[in-house]
Amino acid sequence: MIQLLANWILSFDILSGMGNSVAWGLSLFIVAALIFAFVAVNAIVLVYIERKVSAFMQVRLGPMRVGKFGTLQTVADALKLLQKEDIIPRSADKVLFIIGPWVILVASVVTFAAIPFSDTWLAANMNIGLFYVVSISSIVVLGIVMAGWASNNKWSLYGAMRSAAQIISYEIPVGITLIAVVAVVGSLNLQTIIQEQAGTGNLFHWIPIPLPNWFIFHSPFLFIAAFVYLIGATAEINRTPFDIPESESELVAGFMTEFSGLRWALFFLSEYANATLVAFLVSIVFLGGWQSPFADYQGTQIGFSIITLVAIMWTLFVRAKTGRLSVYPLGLSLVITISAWLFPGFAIWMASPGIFWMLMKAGSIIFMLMWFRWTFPRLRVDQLMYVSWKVILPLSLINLMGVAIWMWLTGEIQF
Amino acid sequence: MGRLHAEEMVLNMGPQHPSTHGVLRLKLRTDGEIVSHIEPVIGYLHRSFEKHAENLEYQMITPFTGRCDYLAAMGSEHGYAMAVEKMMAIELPERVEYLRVIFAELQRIASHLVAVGTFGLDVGAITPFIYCFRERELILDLFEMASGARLLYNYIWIGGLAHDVPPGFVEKTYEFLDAFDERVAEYNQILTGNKIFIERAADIGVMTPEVAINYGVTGPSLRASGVNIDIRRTEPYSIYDRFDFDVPLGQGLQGTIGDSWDRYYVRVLEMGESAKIIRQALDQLPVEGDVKSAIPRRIRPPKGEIYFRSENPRGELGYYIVSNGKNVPVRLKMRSPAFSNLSVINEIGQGWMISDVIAILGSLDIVLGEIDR
Amino acid sequence: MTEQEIYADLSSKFGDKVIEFMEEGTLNPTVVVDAGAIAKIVTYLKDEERFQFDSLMNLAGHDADVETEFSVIYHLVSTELKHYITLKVFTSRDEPKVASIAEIHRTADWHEREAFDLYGINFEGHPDLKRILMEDDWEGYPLRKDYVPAEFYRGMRIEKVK
Amino acid sequence: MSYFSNISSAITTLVDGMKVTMGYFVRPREHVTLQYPDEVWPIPTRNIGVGEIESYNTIRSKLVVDFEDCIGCKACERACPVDCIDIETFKAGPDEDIGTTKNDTKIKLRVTSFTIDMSECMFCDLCTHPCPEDCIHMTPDYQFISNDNVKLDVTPEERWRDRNHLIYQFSKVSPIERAQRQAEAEKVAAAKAAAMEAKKAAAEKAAATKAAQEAREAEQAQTAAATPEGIGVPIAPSISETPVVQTEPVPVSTPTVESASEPEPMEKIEVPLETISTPEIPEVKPVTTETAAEPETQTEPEDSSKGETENG
Repeated sequence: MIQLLANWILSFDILSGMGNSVAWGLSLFIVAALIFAFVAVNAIVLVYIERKVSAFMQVRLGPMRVGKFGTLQTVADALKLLQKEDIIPRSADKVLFIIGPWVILVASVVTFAAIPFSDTWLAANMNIGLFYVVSISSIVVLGIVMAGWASNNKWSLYGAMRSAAQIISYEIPVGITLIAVVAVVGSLNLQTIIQEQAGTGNLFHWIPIPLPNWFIFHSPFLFIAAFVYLIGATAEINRTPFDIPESESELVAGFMTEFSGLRWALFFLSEYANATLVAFLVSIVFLGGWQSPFADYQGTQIGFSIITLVAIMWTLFVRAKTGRLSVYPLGLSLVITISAWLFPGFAIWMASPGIFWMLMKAGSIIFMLMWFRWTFPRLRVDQLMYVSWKVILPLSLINLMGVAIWMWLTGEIQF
Repeated sequence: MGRLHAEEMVLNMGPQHPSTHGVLRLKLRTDGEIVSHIEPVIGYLHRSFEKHAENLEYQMITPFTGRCDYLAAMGSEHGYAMAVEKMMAIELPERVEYLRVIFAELQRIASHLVAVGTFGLDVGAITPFIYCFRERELILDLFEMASGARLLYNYIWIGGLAHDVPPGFVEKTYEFLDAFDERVAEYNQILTGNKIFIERAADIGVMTPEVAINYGVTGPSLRASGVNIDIRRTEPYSIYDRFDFDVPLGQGLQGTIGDSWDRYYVRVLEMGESAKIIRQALDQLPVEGDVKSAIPRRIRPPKGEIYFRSENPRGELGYYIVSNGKNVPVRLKMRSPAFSNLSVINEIGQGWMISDVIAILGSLDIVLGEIDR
Repeated sequence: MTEQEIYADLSSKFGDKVIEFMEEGTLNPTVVVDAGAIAKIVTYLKDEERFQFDSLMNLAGHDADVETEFSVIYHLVSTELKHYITLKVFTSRDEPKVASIAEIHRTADWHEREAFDLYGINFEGHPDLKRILMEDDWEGYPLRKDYVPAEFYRGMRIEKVK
Repeated sequence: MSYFSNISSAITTLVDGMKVTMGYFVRPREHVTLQYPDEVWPIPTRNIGVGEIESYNTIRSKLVVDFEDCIGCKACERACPVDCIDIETFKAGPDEDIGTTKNDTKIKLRVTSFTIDMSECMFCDLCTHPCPEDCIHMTPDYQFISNDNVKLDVTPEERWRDRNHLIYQFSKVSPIERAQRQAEAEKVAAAKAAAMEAKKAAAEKAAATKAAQEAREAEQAQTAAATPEGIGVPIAPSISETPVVQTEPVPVSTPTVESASEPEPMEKIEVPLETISTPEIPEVKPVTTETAAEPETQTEPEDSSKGETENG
């Protein structure tokens, strides 16, 4: 993308005077700014969505005052955070206290360089993209430990220590789970991983249900692996039920206790950046990235019709069981289906790959994360370790072996 | 190799801490995450209730009793009113007794809803808390209908009630009860049966019956240890002997008898039993009766003293009142249940992790207002 | 077992340490005992098979008047046999001291601290006798009838309501 | 084996819980939020039959006195546990007709000031019951915020007491008359004090301080009374039921002067009985389906659509 941008800049007559390297540097800067802007806007939007989602799950309304339906609430909150007093405790380690949040933010922003938003929207097409993302994102723990230690607060220290233990423990199962996918593709390049998932095929290779060629439907092992990865990643980004580093009912706010104003906002920013990153990774690795789930426009129409049928049946089932009527999912799917049948252009657009599908998939994963967060209690430290070392890790190892055997059975690889 | 030199760290939990249910301070001696000693420091909410009471006439004390246990103000008022009535040997109209029981039991449900919800909050589940408060608001609506206040009622007076209930109250209460069972099922679905919740609460902070009795733990926390003591049953006051209800005991369904999960679940079951009592009381409620007929013009209990105890949502609420025949008590001591219930925390919380101490504290269901009085 | 029987048993066992039996002027029949012997009596009541007073419901300090002695009232209950007894001890105003029962009934631990806090009654043998509700450096004992409300605390003026 | 059963029970119970939250997520209309200034809590109204005040509301918020009916018996002052009511009366002359209450009780005492300190009130409702004329009662007016009666020259002494101007003073007499009466009372008190001084040498000191204090008060009151005359505002001794921010002792009381010269702000904060008896609730919105009012009374489109949704 950077090279494309540089070429595009050089194609203008006025700008062609600048050398190739200058143009390249300029476009590098532009792309970096774009990614940062994406992360910032993304956080603001996600905070709003999270507040609304949590509110609806908790029979509330959420923000309603600033802007229509409270849409500008998070913008107002961000502005408020910017102008809040920046407090550095007297006995804090000033240097670490200042750079800690920035380390976290930088570590979570630079990972987006390797994320392909679509077939062309990609900052850096690395052949070790997956490895890069996984390794850079674990730098976050350094920043957390810095922040926790520098605060000179016992609660912060507890939070930082818990966080370090947690993130390092969950790196391993997450890494192994990703290796299972890498074993299928044979490449660490994220673009290649996505391109491998093009087209339609049978569910689990043999069951004759036509489904996209995504890796989640590749084999039962990768199906489990997707959830294993989701759980491990939830733990890595410190979200409920694994949010023990900042568990607000125990450690006040964990490593963020002493931070205020802009610095605190940076934590928030990186938290949502990390959540987005995880969602992107899940959709890239298991859900086909920017590939459309539908092969062609007829596929779109039929697919949506099936979804609507399922929605109708589900609604009737719920109505019969609890006597309550939930019209929103049904209405939404009906509207989309009808428009897919009425406007072939819409159906064709839905069937074509692009950034829309990437965002949709990532969005649903983020919704899952929110759903977890507003439903579950929080685990204890030792239970967290138990889940990591005794459940997730064996499961991911079994998955790795199972995928290898599966590929041998299906004839994808031969010995 | 020399031994690694390690020290215990003293951790100040509170007075400003999200999970201490008020302004409680716990001095924790910790070794890593493990807590080796807990020293509760209380008194941050001390409002000298007993000193006030020595300077106020009997009927003026009633609003202050509600302010002690502000989550169960009706229960506090009920206990106080009954103590003074017993001293003065006042016979109450039937309707008053029934209405009092209805309100005390509604208050028990409301208080347990807070206990259940905040326990969920302590272990990290935020949503059940909101659901519980939604139902609590419905109960507070009923209270508001009857007394005009939502939290501190001053409704149960010595010798009667402040007013009769308005028309439509009984129907509205039935309505609430009909919807309530379904809601309890919902809590069980989202919280009680949740595996993470069970892991966090079961087997944590086991309180043996001996420890519970020796520390004076009462109420649901005692019954969770398997001790069948409910003052409504063992020493029936008011008209509790007319109702058919069970006393839920801790059975160790998910772990050991007397663990945090049992303390939680006993409260969930007690809500159902209270609903049962309210239903019976509403069925039997006499239509006629002046609720103010027995209120004495002058409240001057004869010279003497009394210790009267009643079952509040948190446990045994006792009033020790000494009268010298004047309209002001010489001494009024409130034996608040949470005061004794909190004192056990060092015994059952030692050796657990910080997260568990929070869970244990949440399962004891303390209200700092009545601990500090 | 009635309070009368318990009193008879106690007075035969402890002799003049058990001072009198009060039924007049109280709704809870009370045995007045010696302040020094309360720990022994409570232990006896707890351990004896016939009594099994294993639970201390309440412990209250009391100051009737500026002239009289302080008293401490113990309300005991047996969770097994479901009977009650109220014990009362008197202690002098100048040097109030009562034997502590905090090691026998752990309930008494905080209740005795409270009585110490509000009345200044010294419970001898209490493991950690310090103020519980008031500040550690509060002067005076607020529930004594001759207590004069403080005007200042650490230089902060305490506002009086009318 | 318990290892696997643990994992499976974890999955099933967690999914169970997720069903509940998702169930509410897809039914966002079941929310219980009340958007406060736009939607107001439905206040239960009813007549509990206190005297002749019909539809006396049980919601206990602001304490208000129907001042014309007050006979100055001070029953409420005595009943108040926190002493938030302060009544000042003096005896009417033998042939002086002050009027009667609505219960046709002849008023024998002229009430110079009736002060309710809402910052101290604890809403216990104990004062309303002993009132023989049923003239003091609690109203559902829970919004105490107001821009009126802002008193700026609050001394640090008064500040802790005068929290957000919550002291309401009712008075039947003008400040001038009140000051005169106070001066009279002071004279009587001074005479008494002098008598006592002569009588009891031991109590000399205490009496002197008391007299001095009262003299000071009277002096201040006189200055307060002098100010309106100075700026020429005519104040007839008429019944004015004006809650005035009042902190004792009365210094040169600017809000009194302002409210006397400008009647508009007085109108705003006046709490006449009519507005109490018919409380207007702009929007009554049911909180949940359980507390929903009768659908007939609900004319709001949002509510009717809600009913439709529920009916299927």
